[in-house]
Amino acid sequence: METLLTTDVLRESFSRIVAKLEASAEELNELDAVLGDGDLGVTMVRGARSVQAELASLPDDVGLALLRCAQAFTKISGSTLGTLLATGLMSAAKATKGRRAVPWSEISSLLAGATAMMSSRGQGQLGDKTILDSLDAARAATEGLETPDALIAAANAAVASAIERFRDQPSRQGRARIFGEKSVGQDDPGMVAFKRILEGLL
Amino acid sequence: METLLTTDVLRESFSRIVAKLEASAEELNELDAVLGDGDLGVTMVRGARSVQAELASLPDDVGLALLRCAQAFTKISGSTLGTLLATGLMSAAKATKGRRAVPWSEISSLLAGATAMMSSRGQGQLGDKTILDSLDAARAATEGLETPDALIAAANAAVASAIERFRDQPSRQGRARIFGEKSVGQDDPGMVAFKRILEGLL
Amino acid sequence: MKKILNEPFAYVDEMLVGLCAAHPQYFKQIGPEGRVIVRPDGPVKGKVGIVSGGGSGHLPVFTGYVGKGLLDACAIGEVFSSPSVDQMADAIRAANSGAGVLRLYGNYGGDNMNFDMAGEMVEMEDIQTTTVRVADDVASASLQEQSKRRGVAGLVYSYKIAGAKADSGANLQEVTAVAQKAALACRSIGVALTPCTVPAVGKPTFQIGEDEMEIGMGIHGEPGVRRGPLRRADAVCEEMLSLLLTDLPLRSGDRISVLVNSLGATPPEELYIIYRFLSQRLADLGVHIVMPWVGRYATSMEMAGLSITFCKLDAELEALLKAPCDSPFLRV
Amino acid sequence: MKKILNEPFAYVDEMLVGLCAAHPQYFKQIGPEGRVIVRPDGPVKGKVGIVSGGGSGHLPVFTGYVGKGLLDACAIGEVFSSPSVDQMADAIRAANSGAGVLRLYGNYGGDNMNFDMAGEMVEMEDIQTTTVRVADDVASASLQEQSKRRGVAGLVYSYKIAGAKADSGANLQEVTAVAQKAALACRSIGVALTPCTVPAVGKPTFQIGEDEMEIGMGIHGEPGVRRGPLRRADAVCEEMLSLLLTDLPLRSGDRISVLVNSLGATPPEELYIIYRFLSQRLADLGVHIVMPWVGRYATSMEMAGLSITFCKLDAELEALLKAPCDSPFLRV
Ligand SMILES: Nc1ncnc2c1ncn2[C@@H]1O[C@H](COP(=O)(O)OP(=O)(O)O)[C@@H](O)[C@H]1O
Ligand SMILES: Nc1ncnc2c1ncn2[C@@H]1O[C@H](COP(=O)(O)OP(=O)(O)O)[C@@H](O)[C@H]1O
Ligand SMILES: [Mg+2]
Ligand SMILES: [Mg+2]
Ligand SMILES: [Mg+2]
Ligand SMILES: [Mg+2]
Repeated sequence: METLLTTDVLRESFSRIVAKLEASAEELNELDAVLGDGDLGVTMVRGARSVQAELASLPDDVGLALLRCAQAFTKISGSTLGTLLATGLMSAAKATKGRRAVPWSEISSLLAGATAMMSSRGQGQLGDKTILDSLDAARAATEGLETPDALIAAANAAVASAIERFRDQPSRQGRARIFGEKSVGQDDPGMVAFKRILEGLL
Repeated sequence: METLLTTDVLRESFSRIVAKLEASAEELNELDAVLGDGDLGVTMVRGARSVQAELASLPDDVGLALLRCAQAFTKISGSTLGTLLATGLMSAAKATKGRRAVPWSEISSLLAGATAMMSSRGQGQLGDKTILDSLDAARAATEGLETPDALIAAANAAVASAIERFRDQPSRQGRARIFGEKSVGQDDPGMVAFKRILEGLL
Repeated sequence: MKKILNEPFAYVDEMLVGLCAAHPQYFKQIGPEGRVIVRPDGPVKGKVGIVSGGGSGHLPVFTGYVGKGLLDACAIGEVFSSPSVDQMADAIRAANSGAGVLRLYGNYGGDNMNFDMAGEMVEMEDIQTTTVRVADDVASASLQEQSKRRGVAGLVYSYKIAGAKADSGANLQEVTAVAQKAALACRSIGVALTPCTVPAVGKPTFQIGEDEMEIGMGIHGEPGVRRGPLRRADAVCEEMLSLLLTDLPLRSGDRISVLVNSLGATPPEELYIIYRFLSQRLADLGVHIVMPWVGRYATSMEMAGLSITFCKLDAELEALLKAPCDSPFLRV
Repeated sequence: MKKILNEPFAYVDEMLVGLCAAHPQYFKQIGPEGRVIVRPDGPVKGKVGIVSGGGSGHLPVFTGYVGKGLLDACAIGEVFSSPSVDQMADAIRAANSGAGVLRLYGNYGGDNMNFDMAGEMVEMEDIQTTTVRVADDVASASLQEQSKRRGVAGLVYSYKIAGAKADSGANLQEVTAVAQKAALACRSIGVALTPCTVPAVGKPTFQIGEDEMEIGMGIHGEPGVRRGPLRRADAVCEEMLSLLLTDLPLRSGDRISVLVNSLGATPPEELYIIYRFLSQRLADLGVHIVMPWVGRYATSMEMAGLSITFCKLDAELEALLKAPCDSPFLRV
């Protein structure tokens, strides 16, 4: 990995994420079928492919590149997580606009900004057992870290333990919420989806 | 019975018919349930009651009295046999209009006229296994007879054997027709209804 | 099938009270049993009256088409049963402003007999009447026996066209002639997916397998021409189209109106899927579609299925079809 | 439930093609996927634009209300799923003639997020937008949490009233204010008898016993307030009425409009049986009903059941409700 986050790094990272999500589609659909409408794998793959189509032509401005990735997600229709991920990417885009290289040490605060904007977009709170809890675990674990390898390893471990921690809590947001106590013991599909994204970067 | 058919005779005859039909309602509904929509008993009872309400005020003109009886049937709604009986009564009304007494020997030709008008109204033919076949059997059996007792006895016997004769033929008219071969072995509800009317007069 | 009702025997009466309460500017109940629905502003002076009638359970047929440019009065029976002769006679009387009355209704035995008899009754009161029976269901008899066919959704075209003619000031013979022309210009075919339940009977009108459809079934569950597995929309439509075209051949340049009608439960989404295919096929044949109708025009309560009606137009029929009319269920 | 369709995944696209083919003077498809429906004569110069959107399977909601005096554009998603942000943004762009655009839609998580985001996108293009979310289903949250309620048939009143205001030449703030006022004036409650089937899913949205009903169930099968044996129409109506009146107390002299809406399969006959009781009860309370609607206005394909909506009127809302509008599904 390079010493700074550039559009080239983005390009390479997204390619690996796409591959991982294609491989995880079935698993994510099945998780979402238990607590929702079973389309999460489809959503992630369609979103990832939509981003992939943009990769070759991404601008060097990291912020504008992230904006294009966000817009790629807004093209695909309608599942919640697609829109939330677009929102998170948009937040990161705003924070990095005008720069061709971003220090790795900013990742934690980019995650914080994305989580905040996604929370406001979806009216979800930390602790609701959603992707927000995965993001927040990653944010906490990456604070102060300055190399990509360290960041990814820390985030991965933190998200894994967040998933374990939330497994035995009920879902409080999205379609899963209406299952109430029946969601206890089930992993939240969105939390797992973020884990697979990180695994793509390992 | 009197020696001539007068409005008083009509009055007394209809009262007995009403009583007999009330007693036969269940049976007729059940017969119609097999080959139709199961409302024949209801139709006959409602028609009979509607006639009964007119009896006290029937005019002495036999034709006008029969017209009132026909109109009583047109008031009740909608099943086939109600309309056909109104048609038959209307035919007899036209043939006897202006007379206060009608010789019994005319009964056979009144039946013939009623059957013809009912056939034209409902587009039914003799042999279709409908009430028309009961009426025609009664017409044939009563030809030349001049006393009410003889008439009723002959009509009753003739209709009974018509019912037996048609039992093993398929229905060719009305709702029963769509049952096709399944109607074989079943008595036609309209034919039976006319038998019960005659039995009321026995 | 579940129904929201009170007494099954009060179904029709309560329905009519609600109908007239919801649309008092359109519908008024008259007659001893309230089973005649008329325009509150009728009879229209000098205009030929048009009456119809039949059993309940087919809304908007029949009462829903009482209105300006449509029917003047309607007699309405129990669910799937003919109104009484007296009710029909009352409807004729209410529609008569002196210019005579057309009896315009679907070809069913009970309705035929009762309307004939009602006509004879009002003739004695010097009301001039004529009859046109709509017999548009190609599945119910061969073209050679066209007059024996059942009347289904084609009725709506006859109402619309005869109503416009009467509004134009035409006399009884002219209104009758154009109603007859419209009736003969229509062909319909249905497909049923599920039965419905007559409230007073309480059980479905027929049985059909979970994956079956019946092409040509009548709106009271009368047997159709073919029962088989439910096929794709395009295949169902193609089969119905070919039955219609065999009966009413169409040439490039012909102008027709098309009605894609839900029998009740089938939602408009599915009707539009059918209309998409149908309009493409007709365009391929060079046939021009004028003023299509897609929706619920002649139903059987909660029956699932649909019907397709073609009305072949000439200049006169097309102009009358496009003339204004106004009821809560049909406005042009 | 049986459905007439081709590929389940082509359901929405084929439906939209059919819809626009049947009503080309009313509806036009635009956008890369054809998932935006606009007035062919739009955007109307100088007029505030009104857009809506949401999942398919609710016809006439949402696309059916594009038309004069109603919506200018609509983004339409898969069955029961939100349209994409881009489709919503395209709808906003198409509705904009420079006077700004109101986003007027039902309160559902996915639609909220996507419409918010679409608004942010078009803001960068200097299109001024506002939002009104209709949240009328009293069964879905308490009055204290009114803004968390689901949006159901009350949407139609907001469309009608906001559309008339926009037609009157009002500016964006004025149109938004009256749309919000209409939204807050509406209360709805539903009763479901049977589920429906999302084509791409292929199984019913929920299970319910042969003799059961569920009061307060949402149009996607969201849990209601009480499940129990199906009762008589009058009792069902009384229970629904009391839920509405608890939430929106009415006094003698009040003027309201009432919508008795079929969820799909329930036929108009049953709606009129309900309307009969409802109108009598409201008359007893001295409440005056203005321009009632009885029919299919917001549905869930072939779901059986109905909803009742009250819209409490003041002079402004009543005048706007009665102003003209024109779509194939709603004409005043
Ligand atoms: N309001 C919300 N805020 C944050 N995350 C949410 C919210 N709602 C759902 N999610 C996340 O989205 C995931 C489901 O995504 P998706 O399948 O796209 O939703 P749907 O199909 O219900 O629209 C959930 O597992 C959860 O992690
Ligand atoms: N076209 C017809 N001509 C003569 N009789 C008929 C005809 N159609 C039916 N019937 C007689 O009417 C009887 C059924 O009467 P009813 O129950 O009133 O009919 P529906 O309920 O079908 O209208 C039959 O059993 C038959 O005898
Ligand atoms: Mg999902
Ligand atoms: Mg989804
Ligand atoms: Mg019968
Ligand atoms: Mg009957």
